[in-house]
Amino acid sequence: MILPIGPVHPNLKEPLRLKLKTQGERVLSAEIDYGYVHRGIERVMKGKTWQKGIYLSERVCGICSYIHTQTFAETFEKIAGERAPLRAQFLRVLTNELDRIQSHLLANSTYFKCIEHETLFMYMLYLREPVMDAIELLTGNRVNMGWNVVGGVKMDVNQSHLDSIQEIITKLESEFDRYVEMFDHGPMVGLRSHDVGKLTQEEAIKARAVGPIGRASGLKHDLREKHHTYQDNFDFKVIWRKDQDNYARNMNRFDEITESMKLIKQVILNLPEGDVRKKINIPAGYGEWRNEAPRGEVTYSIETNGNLIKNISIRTPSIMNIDACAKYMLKDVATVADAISTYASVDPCIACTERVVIVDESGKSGEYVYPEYKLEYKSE
Amino acid sequence: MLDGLKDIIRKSSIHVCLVSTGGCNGCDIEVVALLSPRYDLEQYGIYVTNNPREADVVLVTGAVTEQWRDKLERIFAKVPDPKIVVAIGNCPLSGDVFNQEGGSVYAPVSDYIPVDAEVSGCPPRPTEILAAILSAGPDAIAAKGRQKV
Amino acid sequence: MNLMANILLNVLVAFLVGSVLFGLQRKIIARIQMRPGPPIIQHLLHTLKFFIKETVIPKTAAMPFYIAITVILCSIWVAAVIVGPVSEGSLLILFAIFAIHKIVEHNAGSSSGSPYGKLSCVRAVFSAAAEVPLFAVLLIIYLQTGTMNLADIIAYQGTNGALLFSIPLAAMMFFVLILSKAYYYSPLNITMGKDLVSGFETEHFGMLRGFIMISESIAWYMLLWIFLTVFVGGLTPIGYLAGMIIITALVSLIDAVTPILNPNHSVMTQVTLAFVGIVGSVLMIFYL
Amino acid sequence: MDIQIIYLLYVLAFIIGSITGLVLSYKKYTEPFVRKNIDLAALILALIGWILTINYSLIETLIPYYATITIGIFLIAMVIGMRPGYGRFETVIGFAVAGIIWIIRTVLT
Amino acid sequence: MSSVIWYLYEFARKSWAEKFTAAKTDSEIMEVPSRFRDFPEVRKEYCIACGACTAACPAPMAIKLVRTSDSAHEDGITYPVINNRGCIRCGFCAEVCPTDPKTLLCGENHLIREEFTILPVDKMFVIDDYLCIRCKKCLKACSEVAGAISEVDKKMVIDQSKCIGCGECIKNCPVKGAVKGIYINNVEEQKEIINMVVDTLEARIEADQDKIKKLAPEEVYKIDYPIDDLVKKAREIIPNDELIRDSIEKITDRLKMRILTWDDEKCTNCRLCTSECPSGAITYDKEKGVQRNPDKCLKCSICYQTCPFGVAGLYVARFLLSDTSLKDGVIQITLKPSQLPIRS
Repeated sequence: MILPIGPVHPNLKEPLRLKLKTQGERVLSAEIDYGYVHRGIERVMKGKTWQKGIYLSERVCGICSYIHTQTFAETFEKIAGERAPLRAQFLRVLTNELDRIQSHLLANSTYFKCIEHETLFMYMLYLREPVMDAIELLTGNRVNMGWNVVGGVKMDVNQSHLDSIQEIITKLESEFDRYVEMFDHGPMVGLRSHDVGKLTQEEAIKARAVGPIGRASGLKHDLREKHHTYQDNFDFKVIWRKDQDNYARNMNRFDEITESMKLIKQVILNLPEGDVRKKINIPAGYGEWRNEAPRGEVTYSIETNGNLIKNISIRTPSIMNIDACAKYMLKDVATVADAISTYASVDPCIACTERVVIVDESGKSGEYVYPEYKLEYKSE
Repeated sequence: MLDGLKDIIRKSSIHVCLVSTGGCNGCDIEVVALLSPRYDLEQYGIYVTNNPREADVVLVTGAVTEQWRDKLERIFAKVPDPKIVVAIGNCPLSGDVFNQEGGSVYAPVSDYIPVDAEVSGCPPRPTEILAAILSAGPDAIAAKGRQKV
Repeated sequence: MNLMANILLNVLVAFLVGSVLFGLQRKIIARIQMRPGPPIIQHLLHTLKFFIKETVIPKTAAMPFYIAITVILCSIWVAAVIVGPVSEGSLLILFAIFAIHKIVEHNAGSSSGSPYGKLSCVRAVFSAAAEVPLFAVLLIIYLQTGTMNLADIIAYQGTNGALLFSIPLAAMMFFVLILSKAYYYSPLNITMGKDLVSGFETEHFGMLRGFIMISESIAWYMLLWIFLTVFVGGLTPIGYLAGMIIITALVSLIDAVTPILNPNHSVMTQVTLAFVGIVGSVLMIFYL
Repeated sequence: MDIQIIYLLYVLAFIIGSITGLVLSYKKYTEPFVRKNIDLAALILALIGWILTINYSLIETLIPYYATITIGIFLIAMVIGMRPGYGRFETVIGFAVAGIIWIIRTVLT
Repeated sequence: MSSVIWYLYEFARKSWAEKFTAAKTDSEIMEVPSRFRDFPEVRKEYCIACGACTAACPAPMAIKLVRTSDSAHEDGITYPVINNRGCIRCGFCAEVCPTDPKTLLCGENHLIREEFTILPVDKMFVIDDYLCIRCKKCLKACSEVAGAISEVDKKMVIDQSKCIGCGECIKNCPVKGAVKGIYINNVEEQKEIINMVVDTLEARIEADQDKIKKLAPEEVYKIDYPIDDLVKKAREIIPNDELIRDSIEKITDRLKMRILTWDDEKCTNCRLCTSECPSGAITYDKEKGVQRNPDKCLKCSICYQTCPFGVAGLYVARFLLSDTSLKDGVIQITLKPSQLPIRS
């Protein structure tokens, strides 16, 4: 029997069709239909000035909207061969980590909703709201922040903002561990999470899984390590695990939240004085930049004539992760319930995923995957 | 008298089906945030079940993409009467930034299904959604219920 | 007062109290989640609302069954009320009714033609193994009291003390059964998992859903009533109410702190508990 | 009167009272959040309701006890059934006052 | 069920118990932080109708400039109107608004300094009325973006104050060259480049005059000219590769260079041409016979059409800068005898 999940389904917050091939309760294989959210934003961006483009880029995805603007700005900075002022770089780290926290909390809450543990779902959202407050306080908006510009960030912060963010983070830190314990040690939650949806290291490499999904399968790969701001100024360690199942993916996200909180504290402690924005003259040229989004790595490649965006291509992490999910995790799963929770554990972001649709002559649409793309993994 | 009773029941018990027809999903997660303990949509008797078969309110978030053009109408047809449609965010209202040259969206939603209430913003804050739903939703659904005999 | 009026009265009370108890269940879960939660009468309002919604029969429905199943569901639980509070008849009939309820779940799932309903039907068949404890409970009660009649059981408890204390493992088995019938996020209620949208009632909506919800409310009231009657004994109405509220609160506490188990685990849990319950009870009856 | 009809009356009074309370409180408070102050009308209703329900024997000579309790439960339900977030303190205060009266009454007599 | 135990620790806490008994929605949910960017607030009286906000707005239908009708006493005022259904609350319009005090307010106005203010266009777009076929595709494309193109007296006209330089009109134009994007800055340098390119190409062709003269009427003569040479020369004028490439492309696209050859041997000194020549480039001298001064020549082809002996030869040179030719780094020059009829 083919069991269609979605596009409108209680456990999906974004439209997507998951076709589960089932035999009784056992899921044999899965197939994923994309295309419900494809809006062609890259084509909208073409021919616009970068000032407009940066607002469009954050509408690629609403959950990780921040990292898109940062990558967009940093691509342009790379084309210009300059960097934002140090204070701006620090503020970018601050916002990025706040965004990562809220995204991971949302991802885990979705997972808990899918295993129908509503209490933890609510607790995750309860933890998430203050973080959203912090983001709103800092940037002026909850979701699409409009905070980055090429050459820095828009607004400066003052001490009172930093104090309230510090307060929120301290409170979060004091409460956070308890809820992690509930997930970590709860036997019933464990029953649903341990050894479900395995993605081995080889499979992860084959499917090019990135982000927490790859890291939970033993791929120590975090682009923040290579980012100049993190490299020069911050001290953090890459979280990765070897257990490869749903539990590992969620735990990995929880641990990353802890790491992000440490980073935020470092930012607040070491925030340098100075300008938050500088004028950057952008020459014509082509540039590419990769950043670690909450879900993995996001790549922007932009060709510009100095002012207008001539060509832009965005590559987001979810496409590989969902692919890994459909190909490897959802093969021979014991029950439909587990299949859906496995899907949720991948933290799919459909709005991110639906980037390029190539329509061939027969009118069939398919997802375009960059064939020559290489990933650098450190496997240990 | 009977109408009054029906109104009361319709106003105080609302099932919601969230249909995301292609946006940046910022609005979707703001609706999810509405379920959080801070806002708690359920205390107003509004349950987000995402099952069109039992829904009273269809929350549409998103400019209509190619795939949704026929599916949106089909989902709307599945919802039993009386039903209302609330458009959340700018995407269903005007197509937002996607509705320009190059974008493949077919906004607004009102071209496909009748929209009863709208919340603008990109995305609107949860409180804005909440206030709009509470001020417009129950009355609209009660009025819809009276039209159909 | 004639019998008809008595039945009607009891059914009405069962429905209203059952609905309010479901509402209470949701409220307690919500409070555990640190949020205000819906009003207690919310479940009742939902039920009433479905009666004033449009009823459309989907094309895929297997027609006579699709509607008949709601009628059957309603009537078996009305029958349960008649056997239970009204006439205090045989326990055997009540358990038979519960077995029929399982069949109704199958048919409601499969008759709608929706894939979710079908899978829910598969799960209902799957979890039929968990009905073993039901008959074990019956047997244990018979072994302990020597009767199947509710009135006799009440009388037995009047003299010998509550069965809850003499055969606690049977009570536990029955409690697990109650738990699996809880409406909101019960760990064992796999047929209603949200991954199947609304389980076997996905395609039943409008009036039909209203009847299903009424039956479920009555079922909940009846299960609690049976538990209290069989294991605690004849109580005053206030006692029944207090008992029901306590059990509902307990169930909602458990619902709130557990995820839904996946079908395999759920069945295994129930079977394991049944095994422990049966062996333990038999040992207790014969060796204590 | 048959005892079961009386219980049905109580249940109905509770449910109708709850719905009335819900509707009235939605009319009175339209904001999505909860104000902190105690609602005087609700407090009076709760007081009367709890006192009537618990101390029905006070006026048993005038009105049959089931009518008193039905009215009492209806009033209690109106307060309990208010919008989530409202009516909590009123209920507690009403119950406390009625309990004190009951204790005084039983102790004195 | 056993996970209940793991929750007991949580439930034993005071803050949880408080939440359990007194869970409610606080009024704080309605509070917005001071930096929150709501929909922009418009203060009509300060507006100078510069259109910066409309040009800057990334959403297509969020902002519109409207003008109230004139009354008897004073002119109507122009001001922006925000459409809430389109506005994405990015605050960019408030950022670019140049008036002081600001016409548009949106949250905390960010750092707005002179150097960050936006000039969204560096290209000016004009419609070549001569080539325009009035298909109105540009109008359609533009009305969705900026609404800068309108139809005035049956001609398509771009309103430069509204144009945001997106280039949509060029993309949609079916006629090559009917819409032109012109770099606004460095106009003098651009002129120099054009002159330089044309001169060099002409010189190159005329160097081959002898071969050209021998061409049969239908024969085609081809020359490849290395592009690097031109670029190198152009870089001395202005070191902007983008602009240079753009200019060269435009020149080679549309340039139809007339090449006039002069075969003295065939001349019989009939002097028919001297009177016809409009610029006086052809003169007659008793000693030297008929003489042509190439510097004065307009290449109008009158002499070619007049001369019965075929002294003047007219050839048309076309230039091609295609992808393949770019790969070789050359401009392909194609020379053909003109098909103009000769008056008899």
